Amino acid sequence: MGELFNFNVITDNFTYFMIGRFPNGPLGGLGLTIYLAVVSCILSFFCGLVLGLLSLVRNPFISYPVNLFINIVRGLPLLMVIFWMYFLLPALMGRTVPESQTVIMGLTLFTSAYMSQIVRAGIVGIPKGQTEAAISTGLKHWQVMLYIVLPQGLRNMIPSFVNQFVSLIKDTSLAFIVGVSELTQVATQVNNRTMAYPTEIFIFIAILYFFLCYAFTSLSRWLERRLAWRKAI
Amino acid sequence: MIQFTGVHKWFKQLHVLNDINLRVTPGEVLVVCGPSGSGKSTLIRTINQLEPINEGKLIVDGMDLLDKKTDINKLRAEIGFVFQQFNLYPHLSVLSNITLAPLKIRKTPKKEAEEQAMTLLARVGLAEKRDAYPSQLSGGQQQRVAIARALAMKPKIMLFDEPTSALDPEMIGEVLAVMQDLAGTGITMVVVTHEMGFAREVAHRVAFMDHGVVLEEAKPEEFFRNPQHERAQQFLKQLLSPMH
Amino acid sequence: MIQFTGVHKWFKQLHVLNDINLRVTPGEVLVVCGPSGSGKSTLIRTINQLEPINEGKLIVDGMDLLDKKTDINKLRAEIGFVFQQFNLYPHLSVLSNITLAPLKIRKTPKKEAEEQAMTLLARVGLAEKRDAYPSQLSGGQQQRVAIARALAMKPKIMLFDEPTSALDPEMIGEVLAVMQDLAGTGITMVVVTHEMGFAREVAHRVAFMDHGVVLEEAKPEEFFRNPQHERAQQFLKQLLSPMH
Amino acid sequence: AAPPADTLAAIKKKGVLVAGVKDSLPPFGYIDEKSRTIVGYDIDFINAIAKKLGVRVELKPVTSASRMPQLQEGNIDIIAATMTKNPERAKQVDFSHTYFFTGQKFITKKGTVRSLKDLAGKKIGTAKGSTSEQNVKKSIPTATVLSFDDYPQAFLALEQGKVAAVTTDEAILAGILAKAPNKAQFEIPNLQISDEPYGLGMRKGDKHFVDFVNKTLLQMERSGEAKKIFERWFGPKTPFHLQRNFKITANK
Amino acid sequence: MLTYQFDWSIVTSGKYFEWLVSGCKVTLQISIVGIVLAFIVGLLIAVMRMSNFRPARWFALAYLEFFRNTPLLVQIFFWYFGSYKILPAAVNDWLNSTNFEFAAAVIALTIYTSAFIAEDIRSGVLSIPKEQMEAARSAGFSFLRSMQYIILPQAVRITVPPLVNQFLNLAKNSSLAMTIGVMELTYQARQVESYTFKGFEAFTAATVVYLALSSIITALVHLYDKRVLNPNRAV
Ligand SMILES: Nc1ncnc2c1ncn2[C@@H]1O[C@H](COP(=O)(O)OP(=O)(O)OP(=O)(O)O)[C@@H](O)[C@H]1O
Ligand SMILES: Nc1ncnc2c1ncn2[C@@H]1O[C@H](COP(=O)(O)OP(=O)(O)OP(=O)(O)O)[C@@H](O)[C@H]1O
Ligand SMILES: [Mg+2]
Ligand SMILES: [Mg+2]
Repeated sequence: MGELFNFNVITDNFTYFMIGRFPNGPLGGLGLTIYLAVVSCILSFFCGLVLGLLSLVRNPFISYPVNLFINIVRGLPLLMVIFWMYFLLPALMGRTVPESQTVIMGLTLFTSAYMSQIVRAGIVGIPKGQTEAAISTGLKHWQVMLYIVLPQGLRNMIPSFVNQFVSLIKDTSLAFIVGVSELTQVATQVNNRTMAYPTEIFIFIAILYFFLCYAFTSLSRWLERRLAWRKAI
Repeated sequence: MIQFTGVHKWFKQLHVLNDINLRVTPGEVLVVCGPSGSGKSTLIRTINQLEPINEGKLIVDGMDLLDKKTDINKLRAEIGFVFQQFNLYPHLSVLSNITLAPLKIRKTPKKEAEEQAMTLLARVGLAEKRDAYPSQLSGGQQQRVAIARALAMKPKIMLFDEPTSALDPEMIGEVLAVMQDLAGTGITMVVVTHEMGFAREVAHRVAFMDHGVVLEEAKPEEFFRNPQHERAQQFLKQLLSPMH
Repeated sequence: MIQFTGVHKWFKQLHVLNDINLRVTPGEVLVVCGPSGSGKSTLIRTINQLEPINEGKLIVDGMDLLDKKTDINKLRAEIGFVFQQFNLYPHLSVLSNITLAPLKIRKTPKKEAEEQAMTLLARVGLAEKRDAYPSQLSGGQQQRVAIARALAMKPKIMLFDEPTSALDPEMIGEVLAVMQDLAGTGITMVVVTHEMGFAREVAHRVAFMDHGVVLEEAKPEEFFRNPQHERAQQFLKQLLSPMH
Repeated sequence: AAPPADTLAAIKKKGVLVAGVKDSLPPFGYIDEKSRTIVGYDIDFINAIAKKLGVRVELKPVTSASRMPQLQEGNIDIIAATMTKNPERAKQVDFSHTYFFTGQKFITKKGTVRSLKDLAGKKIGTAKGSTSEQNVKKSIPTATVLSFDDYPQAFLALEQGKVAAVTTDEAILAGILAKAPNKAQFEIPNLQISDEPYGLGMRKGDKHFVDFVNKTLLQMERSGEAKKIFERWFGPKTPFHLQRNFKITANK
Repeated sequence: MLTYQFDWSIVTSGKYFEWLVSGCKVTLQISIVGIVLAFIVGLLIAVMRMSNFRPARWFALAYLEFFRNTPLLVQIFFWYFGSYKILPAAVNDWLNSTNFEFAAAVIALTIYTSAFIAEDIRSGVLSIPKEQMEAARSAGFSFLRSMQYIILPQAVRITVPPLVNQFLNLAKNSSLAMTIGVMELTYQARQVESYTFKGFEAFTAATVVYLALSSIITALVHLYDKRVLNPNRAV
């Protein structure tokens, strides 16, 4: 096996790992990974919020289909969801959809289902006494939700949201499958081109992912400690 | 002010309120007592319809609670409710806890609402805590803020559901003092409590419940000296001297 | 039986036990009282080393707790501990809650352990609950089972940490009755409690604590009639008449 | 999706030709390490067509599995991704004249394979959705075919001994071998299992566009430009040293 | 899409149906082997994480953090392609003579999932009120005995639902094995698509299978919740 490791392959292609073909071509590599994760995260936060609220609506004609949808998505591998988007999006939107958008939609759809569960748990976790106290002062239902339940619930949910974001960062690696040149794809490309340093390349990107995710995991833990309501006796 | 006529309520099979007939006149302080599970909380919660009733008639402040046309939110704004567990909003400061409902429901101007809130805080002895958060207060202080919050809507009726039973013995006194002070202002009050000292000194009338039935209604002096019902005798004996 | 000599304990900066000197003789019933946060629980928990002490000497049943050679598990088996929150094992039936320690530690044969357990259950008035699970019992019943569980190891000393303060008023009596009965058997008991009726009637001695210091030690009749320390006077006043 | 009925007009209108190409298959299409852009044999043909049309080129990396759906959904206008012409595919897309000709062979560790029998019962690597995968299943039914996302990955598996051979078109194999770090250990035995004419793929029934592309290809052959492109990527100055044993003609 | 001709027969019979069935089998195989291994490894790591022996605790912590914070796909590639340089030649030869694609997928899934399982087990144990430990110690039980008789029996009940959830995740994540040529369900669905261009039918079939799998597992958890986490028993 000769010289065991040769990390020149990393230094030689460093720019490519970081930003792909940018600015000569589209953004790729780590930059695209972060872009995909951030955009999907923002979108799925709002979708998840809406889904979560709808899933708690008393009217079964609304909550039942919403819950069914959430459960179906949660029952599927992300890979399947991405393949579905790949097929259905162009049909639904009546126009061509770039792969990176396909992946963003897939990640958003998938993650919204999980976000909705976080929202749900956050809302259900607010003690009944809070709602009762608010109702007793004469606040209407939507006011109770807006002024009392959501502010407390969202704050309680922040650590889970951050954790979900970490999952998203990891999940963007599946964009590889449909040929979006994010970090994993770029790594395989370099691996394919050089064909001699798979160990070096995969260790390198694993470490890249690790630092990125670990930073957010730590943030979530820190927030969890910071944001915990001190128990009201 | 409050008039129960043949009120019944069931939780599934459980008959929690059984033919309640009870009248509270304006300015009256009624203490409700009775053993655990007897339906006291349920009774008091029907008054602002936190629990709907199944049968009978319930008139509060001239409005029929079973009438579909009654605006329940408006009625609730006229009734202050103080819970056993305080239920202050942990994400709002003491001041905001008190001003939230006046601002959002009564549309009171902010300045006025805050002035009122400060008057109330002074009255419960917590003026200096205006910017504190609930978690920074002791239980007794939280409960006094909860009373101030209920009073901020200038209610005609105040309901208390065991307001001192989650408190350490040392803090009970401060909350009872505020309640006694309040009773002196002539507001209508219904209080569920085990504090027989309070009942004896402040209540105009005591109602004793067991198994969803109001077994006895009497002036406090009569009730304590000479309870009519056997169950009430037992209850008082246990409560006043836990040893024998 | 229990001997504290110059015992100190800190939690970080906080000096929770400050030069404790206390002696409990065999068969004695000591009640410890004092305001919230004064160190009562910590004191009683040092006796079976749920809290290790930082300084001083603590001899329990002839064994030095600071001595490395003391088998702390063996000592604990000789000391029954009853918690405020009962702490029954939720996954075990009432009977198994009681027999677990005798079976596993004393290696008592199963039949014998169960017979003993039934005797104890009968003594606390719960023989018919042998197969129930803790969550199916009321608070008072759970606490009585907890006492039976502690007694199952035939301890020489029983420690109680506010055994009635998590209970509804009606249930306090039944637990205190069991404890009074127990005191009659001549076992050594240390009881942290606010139940002054119990202290007056059952205790041989009362210790009053504040800020980690034992301020006063006296016979109950003396302590209640004429507390020496100002803090104790205040405390008793508040406790006995919460209204004024 | 709504792919345009007349692609030629649509391309002219939007001013850009979107081509699906391979991005890690030297020398057909791969990312140049220095410029970080896609270059190669396929790309040169696309550039020539775009130049003729007077439009810009946009290159989209595709895989063997994704190129057909991409075309059908209108994400790309043309496939220039080493696609073999075969009747089954011809039902789905229209092919141009053959612009590259090769045959499917194997790459193996030196001296391990003399005949197809030597591969019986072995693992053979190839790429998902390729014709190579389907051909080898027919010619060596006892072999286990492992499909990777791309050929270099399959070759890596060969290097690490995870498969006994990698099969695909000779031109590709030659390309892989040329780039391999330890090429001396490998060889391409003379075992051909199929002919592999490559065509550019376009949407079915898009006659204007197909005619235009074919016309352009024939012109390139006449002008010698096609030969020049071949020499640039496969000629003596390259590591491949392939002979150009075909010409672009109208009968294929 | 408007012109798309549905042809469900290809996924309900014939060659392509057989492909899908064999894909299901492989998915189930990976899942079952993975679940068993991941549980064992996860338990081991959880115990190490809670032990008093520092090197064990640190190893467990590093293991948890690293494998939970890197994408599974990268881990799969690493074990399949990247492990080659690290392992001795003899081991590589042996691995290559076996069904190493399958093994690499199982190894990656096991390690990835075990890190999550370990955390679930640990938080199950931590969720038992510390007073339970105190009560047990007060009765004279040692630390390990208290764990054995009091803490773990309670923790296991609480941990089962999140644990099953992880098992479900593992089953779903097994789809990533397709990237190294393991012919599981998603791989076969994709094969059917590229041979027949009938992606809609192929993916519908695979979707139904995945949903059935997760519905069954979820239903089992609900049953467990009702039966074992009966409100009359656990607090
Ligand atoms: N939401 C509910 N659903 C079903 N049963 C209920 C509900 N709320 C209360 N109950 C039952 O109704 C009965 C009366 O309850 P209630 O809370 O009114 O009693 P209480 O007199 O206030 O008791 P306590 O002194 O313990 O507060 C009890 O048996 C209780 O278990
Ligand atoms: N020089 C090369 N080096 C490495 N890989 C190449 C090279 N040339 C082409 N390839 C790859 O090999 C494949 C060519 O065979 P391909 O897989 O396209 O066969 P294919 O997809 O079945 O084509 P076809 O299926 O039409 O035969 C393409 O995927 C292409 O990306
Ligand atoms: Mg109540
Ligand atoms: Mg205490």
